[in-house]
Amino acid sequence: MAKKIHETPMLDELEKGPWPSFISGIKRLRDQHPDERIRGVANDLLGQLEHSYETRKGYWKGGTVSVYGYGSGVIPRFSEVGDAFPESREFHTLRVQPPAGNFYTTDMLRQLADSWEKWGSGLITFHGQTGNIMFIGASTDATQHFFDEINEYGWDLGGAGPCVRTGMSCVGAARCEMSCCNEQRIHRTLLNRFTDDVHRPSLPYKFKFKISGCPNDCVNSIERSDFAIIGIWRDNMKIDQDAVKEFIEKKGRQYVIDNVITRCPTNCMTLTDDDRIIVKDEDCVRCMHCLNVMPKALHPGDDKGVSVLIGGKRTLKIGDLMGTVIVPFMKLETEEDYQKLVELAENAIDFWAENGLEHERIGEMIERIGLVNFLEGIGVEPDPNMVLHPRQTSYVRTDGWDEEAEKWFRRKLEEKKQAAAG
Amino acid sequence: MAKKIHETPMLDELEKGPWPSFISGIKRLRDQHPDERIRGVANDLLGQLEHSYETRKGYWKGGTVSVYGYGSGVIPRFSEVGDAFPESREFHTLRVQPPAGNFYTTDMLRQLADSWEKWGSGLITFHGQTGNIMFIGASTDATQHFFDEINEYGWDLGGAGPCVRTGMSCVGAARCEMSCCNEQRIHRTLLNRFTDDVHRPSLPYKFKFKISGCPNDCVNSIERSDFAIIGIWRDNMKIDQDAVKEFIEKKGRQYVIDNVITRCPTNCMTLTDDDRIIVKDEDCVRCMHCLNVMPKALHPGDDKGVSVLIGGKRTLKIGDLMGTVIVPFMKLETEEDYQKLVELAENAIDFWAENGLEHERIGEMIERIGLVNFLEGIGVEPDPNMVLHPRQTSYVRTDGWDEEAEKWFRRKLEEKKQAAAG
Amino acid sequence: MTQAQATPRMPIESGCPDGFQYMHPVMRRNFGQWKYHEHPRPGVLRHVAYSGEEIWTVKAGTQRILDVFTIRKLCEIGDKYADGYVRFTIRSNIEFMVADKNKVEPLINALEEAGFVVGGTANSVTMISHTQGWLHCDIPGTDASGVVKAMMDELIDEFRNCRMPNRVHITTSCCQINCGGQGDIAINVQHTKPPRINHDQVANVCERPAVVARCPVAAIRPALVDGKPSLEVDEKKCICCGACYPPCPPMQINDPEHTKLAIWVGGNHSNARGRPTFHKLVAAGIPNNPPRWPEATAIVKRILRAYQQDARDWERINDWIERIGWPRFFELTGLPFTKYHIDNWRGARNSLNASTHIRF
Amino acid sequence: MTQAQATPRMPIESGCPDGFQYMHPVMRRNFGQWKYHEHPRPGVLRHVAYSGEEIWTVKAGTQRILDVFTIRKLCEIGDKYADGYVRFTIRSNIEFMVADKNKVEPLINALEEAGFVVGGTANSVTMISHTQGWLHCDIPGTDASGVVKAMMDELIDEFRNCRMPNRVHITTSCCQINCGGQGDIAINVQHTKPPRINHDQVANVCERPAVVARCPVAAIRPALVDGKPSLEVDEKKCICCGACYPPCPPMQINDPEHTKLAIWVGGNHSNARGRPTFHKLVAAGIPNNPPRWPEATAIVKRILRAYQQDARDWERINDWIERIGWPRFFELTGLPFTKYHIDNWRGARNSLNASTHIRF
Ligand code: SRM
Ligand code: SRM
Ligand code: SRM
Ligand code: SRM
Ligand code: SF4
Ligand code: SF4
Ligand code: SF4
Ligand code: SF4
Ligand code: SF4
Ligand code: SF4
Ligand code: SF4
Ligand code: SF4
Repeated sequence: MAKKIHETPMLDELEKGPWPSFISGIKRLRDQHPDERIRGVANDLLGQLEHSYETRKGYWKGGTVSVYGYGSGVIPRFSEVGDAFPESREFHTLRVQPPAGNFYTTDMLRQLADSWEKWGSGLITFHGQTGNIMFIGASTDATQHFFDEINEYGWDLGGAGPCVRTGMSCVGAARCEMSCCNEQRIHRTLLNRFTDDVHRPSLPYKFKFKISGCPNDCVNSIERSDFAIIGIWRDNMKIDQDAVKEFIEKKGRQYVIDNVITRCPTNCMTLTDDDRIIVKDEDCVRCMHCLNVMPKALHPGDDKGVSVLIGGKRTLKIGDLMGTVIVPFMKLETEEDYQKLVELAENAIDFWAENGLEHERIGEMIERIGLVNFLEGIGVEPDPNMVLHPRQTSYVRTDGWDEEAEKWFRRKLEEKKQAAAG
Repeated sequence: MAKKIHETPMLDELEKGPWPSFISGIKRLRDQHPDERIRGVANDLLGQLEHSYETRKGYWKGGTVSVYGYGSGVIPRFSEVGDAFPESREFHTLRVQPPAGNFYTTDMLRQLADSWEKWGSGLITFHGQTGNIMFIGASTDATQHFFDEINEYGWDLGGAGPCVRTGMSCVGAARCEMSCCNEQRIHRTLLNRFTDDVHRPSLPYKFKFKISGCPNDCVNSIERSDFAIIGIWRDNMKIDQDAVKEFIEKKGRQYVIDNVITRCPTNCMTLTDDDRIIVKDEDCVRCMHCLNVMPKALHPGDDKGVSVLIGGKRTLKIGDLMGTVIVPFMKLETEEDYQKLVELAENAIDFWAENGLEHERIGEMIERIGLVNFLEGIGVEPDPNMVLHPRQTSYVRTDGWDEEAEKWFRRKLEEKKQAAAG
Repeated sequence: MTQAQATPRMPIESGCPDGFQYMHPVMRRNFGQWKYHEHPRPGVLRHVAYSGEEIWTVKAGTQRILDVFTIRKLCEIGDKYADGYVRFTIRSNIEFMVADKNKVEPLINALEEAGFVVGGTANSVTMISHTQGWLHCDIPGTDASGVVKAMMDELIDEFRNCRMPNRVHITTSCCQINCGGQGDIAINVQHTKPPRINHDQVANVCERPAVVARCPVAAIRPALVDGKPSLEVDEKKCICCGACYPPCPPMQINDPEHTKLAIWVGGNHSNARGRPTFHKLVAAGIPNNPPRWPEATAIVKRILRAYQQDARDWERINDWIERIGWPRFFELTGLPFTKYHIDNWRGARNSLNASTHIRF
Repeated sequence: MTQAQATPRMPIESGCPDGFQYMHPVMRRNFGQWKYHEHPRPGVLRHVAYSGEEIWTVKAGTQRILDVFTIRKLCEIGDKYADGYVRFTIRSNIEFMVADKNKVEPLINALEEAGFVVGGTANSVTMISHTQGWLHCDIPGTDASGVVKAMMDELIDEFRNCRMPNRVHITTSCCQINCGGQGDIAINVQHTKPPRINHDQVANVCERPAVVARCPVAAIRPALVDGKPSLEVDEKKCICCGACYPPCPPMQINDPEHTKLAIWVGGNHSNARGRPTFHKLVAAGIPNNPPRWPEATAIVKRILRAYQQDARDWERINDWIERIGWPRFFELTGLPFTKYHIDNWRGARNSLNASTHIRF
């Protein structure tokens, strides 16, 4: 390499120790990559990073970069110390939507690496915290080229800015016995319905979908997404009593009592004297704990579907919010079922687009206007599963009580009729 | 009786049924009392009440009545329909402080009844919700006379208005094995320190003391008082294993498991195979449940004292508040111990008197200024027992962290030294 | 002392009297030295001291607002059948304390014969604590004493017996200020329409800045009405709390039709098992229907029946509901769940279900 | 396509790709038909379908920011020892899926030989999820990747083994916005001084109304400084959250000295046992000390040690602390409790102890 290699005494410290080192990876690009461009970018990137380590400050600033036709999907970065580190002066990230479930063949990984090597820095993250493949480090020019290339073989950008963001779904039904839904179909049905809203930011703020196959919520959807879809079942859990016995033989009764029976949050499990487990299913809240401990013996029921929670997000600007149950249960079997889910998402986004303030997430809006107003806005009836408990304060005007009560009784009657019919 | 007896068809309905009827009581006064004044008052009172029942509205209004030297203790009531019911036109209530613990001899009850018969309506309530003896129904003139009379033989008024109110304490040590403190001494020490503040309203708003001998809190002190003192112990609970065995013999093992062991909120109890109960006392939160179920076998420890919670109240104007732990534990044995408690109350009331808004209870002030500012205002150090959990939001400025940490370590060291010394 | 004096008499500021002087000698002797208690039958407690001495308590329900005849009757019974020592509980029940076991039975009989009701201990429905109502207060929407008398008539068997899973503490209050406090079950006034303003009176009776400051939702504005200073209420904001009425009676919140009753459940202020809890709204729009308020009593009985049938021993109402969940509470009691049950006051978010803990 | 075109190419808005095309055929065949899984050793899962087929997953930790060499290395191993199907977890661990049990051992060996770390399953400390830091973001106070690399060096044995009471999910974020989210343990930037304003730049770079609106405590006011429109900060109000910096970089919140790290514990987003919980502040004022941040790692290890020694099986960190109580958490970890631990943000009251549930 012709150019001077920046000294990186501090970063070198991060090559020590047994965990794989990202610094060593960048150095490999600097030292071993055949393409001089990449070697140069890696060198200056390390130089700037070392400078950050020494001064304890960051040196990137934003800007405007996008690909033709889209308003989002690229995070532009221009160096504030570009004169000292010119080759990584432009260092944008392309956010690319991964396949639902994050599956890859090695062939496809190689193909992506090849394209990125051609245009970018050679650094990729699988995945960012929102779930995008992050191709980190492209110049403004290269951005379009790289996108065009991978877009041709099936890849599209994710969101950035006030728009629908890239979704995330757990491995779920592809491998996991806990799964109560087709996470990938949900993921793709929703995201691809809102493609336009992913690419052209025009909402009050960001909006994230996340899908978990069961209440273990392996994608943190309740806390980290505006619209969480979580698989769940409605009938009794399935108990394989032979597997229960087997488990007890292996682990002992005390173990089952201490780790399963007494750990149920609603105390709805009994261990009989002849080593059977009895569950009072109407008290079970589907917390998953017992299934997690005894995955061979206990399984979700057959009447599967999803719960929907709306409004989760991290901390700005009113403090963290978790999603709230908006639909305690819905089936997702037929095309119409999926259509209903899509409509719910449309209604939520539309109502928020109209009523949200600038830079206000949907959860913050709900907090501001109250859950009931939101429910009325999207046409969903109140349900006791939406609350931990009814109101504690008498500060409410109840003049429509009788009509609302009437509605409830009518709905319950309707449900009974439907149950009898179905 | 010369005058016309008001018809009371609606009230008459409340003479039906087996529960003792207050209407029958008032009618007895109207029909059987030797004093014509009382008969007349009772008649018009019933007349006005019947009018309320018919029109579903109240007809009393307030005013200003007090006894000489005091600004509070009388709830004045003037009738808005006094022309129709002239003899109960003035119908004030005197709030009289009961003895700590609400004890009476029949002799004293009779004496009070005699005095009240002389001056008032003949209706008394033991007690109002705050704990006062309520002598209901005196004319403005009679108020002073009645007070003078009972004041001579040991009775004093309670509070009304923005002042320290009458206190309340449970039966406690006088009869109850759960008691961890001398409720009556605490009650009288505090209340009689603030006599001036009881009689002369000059605080931002009302201020109530309540004292319970143990966490069962039989006087609802956490929710209904500004300053709750609750007995508690710090060492291990006392277990009489013979009584445990006896209990199990009588009730069965399953009963103990289902009603004691599994109902402990921190799961800190074990029932051994040989029918002993083992408690992991460092996990026990002194909830009282197991002691309540097995009062013969389980008892509070020996190292007794009290917890103090500040800020409870009912609903106006920000919604209900419960008291917050301000002192997790303090001994109350020596005169100095009691003095410390009095000082704490003085500091709290002084700080609130200076910083509370008009009509703002101390709990509302704490809510407004934040617990930490209140603690600093009254000179109490923070303790993890004051919170359910540390903060969840990063919206805080922590620039004094090191000094605060230092303070904590110094305090802990001090405590250790004291423990070693003591 | 019966004549008004020239120089008025100065009060003796004796404050809170010492209870020891009125305490049964056995209790005085064993103060702080009690070992355990038993509950031989409803209405009776037996406390045993470490010294071996014991005190028997017999508890009886009364009408709270006692006329002097009733007081004398109670004293008479106390003298004749007990040792002449009594106390009143926080729920206005009277307790007779006797040292001699043999006095218990006659005492009970005498009380019952005189029309008092023995019971209210342990896992019974004890006396409903309540407030002043139309008999004395200046702001009541109903008559707590009347509601309670009518209700106790129907709950008397649950006072006399201990057939509930745990203690049941009911309260009744006659306005939304709720002096009766929270309870396992609380029957409270709930206004449903904003105050109508009697503009003629405002200028005279009302401290206008004070009442404006009192409103929790800032719905009151000063206004000129017919050229006179008065107030106006933003009816869209007003939550009908009634807080404006005490400082400003012309803001008439009470209404023969629109002042309703509401029922709340799950307030529990002991620290037993869980931490103290607030009560929660379950039913509103209940007619304020004197003289016997049958609709309110019916709902209370429905809740008690469900609790009695479904709860486990030692579960208070809040414990029970926490275990079975609110959906099942509404199912078991047949009460409707409406939008009014969903909180929208400050901090409402803490009451929302941010989990998939769902009941089917 | 390598040349810029005259009329620009329109994107194909294909959105989220179908994962089935990249899925191992055994998984495709048994989609939604899985019966149970086992955990034969750290880093390995065996999932068995109702059909009887099974799939083995081998999980390895990497450096998250992968260079193409590393990617090719992983692909090579995948081709040689596995079936060529991989996926990445939400924590950027790579998973190899193989149908044949016999491939598992050689695969593990190959991964370890190439410097990857097999583990991270079940009750281990899995990879720390983290954010961009000084490498890419425009607002970072530290370098998440660096903190994590240094920390994982010391936690590697807990990644390789399953010796914790339950899963441990750690996150690290480089500013208070906290893109890394909550965690059992979260290491986050915590600023301690209000932003210094570079007044010269404000007029050019900053949308002033937007930044004024962004401040959660309304501490920012428009102001004229040296005659030019700028901003000023009420330092008594400012809570140093840094929210003003992204929309207005002249409001310099980052500071080599006063930008500190803080540690939070008890965030748990699963619904297992209890409902999802937020994490809570336990330590702050930790020096932001590159290149290896030893102070932060030391505290994390101290917390992990206490958890490991004291918690019961299946207790996540939040479950454990809930059982033992916060006083004991501070005792066991030796961390100080200060006034900063007491919440003062909206709804703070919900975090106060309104009970006598007290730990001694
Ligand atoms: C790249 C990523 C961190 C990472 O290294 O993984 C990231 C990076 C940024 N986040 Fe984030 N966030 C990332 C996931 C998250 C998450 C996690 C999630 O999505 O599950 C959250 C919390 C969940 C949520 O949505 O609240 C998150 C909450 C934020 C917020 C706070 C939003 C709020 O309402 O509280 C901001 C600030 C904002 O939007 O104003 C933010 C802003 C940013 C910006 C755009 C900072 C800025 O304003 O310039 C960062 C760009 C960094 C860069 O240079 O690439 N980022 N951010 C993650 C996205 C990668 C991806 O697309 O896959
Ligand atoms: C692979 C992954 C999903 C994915 O689509 O990528 C996954 C996969 C599984 N999770 Fe998970 N979880 C994964 C992230 C999570 C997360 C999110 C996170 O890590 O940020 C959570 C919730 C986060 C939280 O709790 O705060 C999560 C909470 C659980 C739980 C609930 C644990 C608990 O008791 O609280 C279980 C149940 C269990 O442990 O048996 C679980 C169980 C499982 C099982 C056993 C499900 C199964 O039968 O296959 C999988 C075992 C994986 C393993 O490595 O042990 N998974 N799991 C994620 C692996 C991340 C990693 O590399 O370590
Ligand atoms: C007499 C009285 C105290 C007083 O100074 O007046 C009292 C006395 C006793 N209470 Fe109480 N409690 C009394 C009001 C209360 C209250 C307040 C109230 O009623 O409004 C509470 C808290 C209110 C709440 O929970 O919301 C109260 C919560 C308890 C508890 C906790 C119950 C629980 O499981 O939640 C116990 C423990 C128990 O039941 O064994 C208890 C236990 C007891 C014991 C067994 C204590 C003892 O060993 O002597 C006493 C039995 C009385 C009985 O009649 O069964 N007492 N007790 C009060 C009787 C009121 C009445 O007439 O019915
Ligand atoms: C008499 C009594 C009800 C009863 O029948 O037992 C009562 C009656 C009144 N209360 Fe009360 N309160 C009574 C105990 C309570 C309690 C219970 C307690 O003290 O444990 C509370 C709830 C606890 C608390 O302090 O918050 C209570 C909370 C209120 C409030 C609301 C205060 C708040 O901050 O939320 C008011 C309104 C006010 O003060 O502005 C109030 C106001 C009133 C007034 C003075 C109404 C008024 O402004 O004119 C009532 C006078 C009625 C009358 O004509 O006698 N009363 N009040 C109780 C006092 C008797 C006694 O002295 O023993
Ligand atoms: S969320 Fe449930 S279904 Fe999805 S991977 Fe986790 S455990 Fe399996
Ligand atoms: S899933 Fe949870 S709530 Fe249901 S039985 Fe199992 S442990 Fe209990
Ligand atoms: S509060 Fe405790 S000490 Fe007082 S009476 Fe109730 S149970 Fe006894
Ligand atoms: S007092 Fe409560 S916390 Fe303590 S052991 Fe008994 S039941 Fe458990
Ligand atoms: S509840 Fe209301 S109406 Fe009843 S006594 Fe209290 S303040 Fe008066
Ligand atoms: S009723 Fe309450 S909300 Fe309505 S105006 Fe009066 S104080 Fe305000
Ligand atoms: S946590 Fe802050 S600094 Fe780090 S990537 Fe997210 S926005 Fe940027
Ligand atoms: S750091 Fe936060 S609180 Fe301080 S001025 Fe900026 S936005 Fe406001």
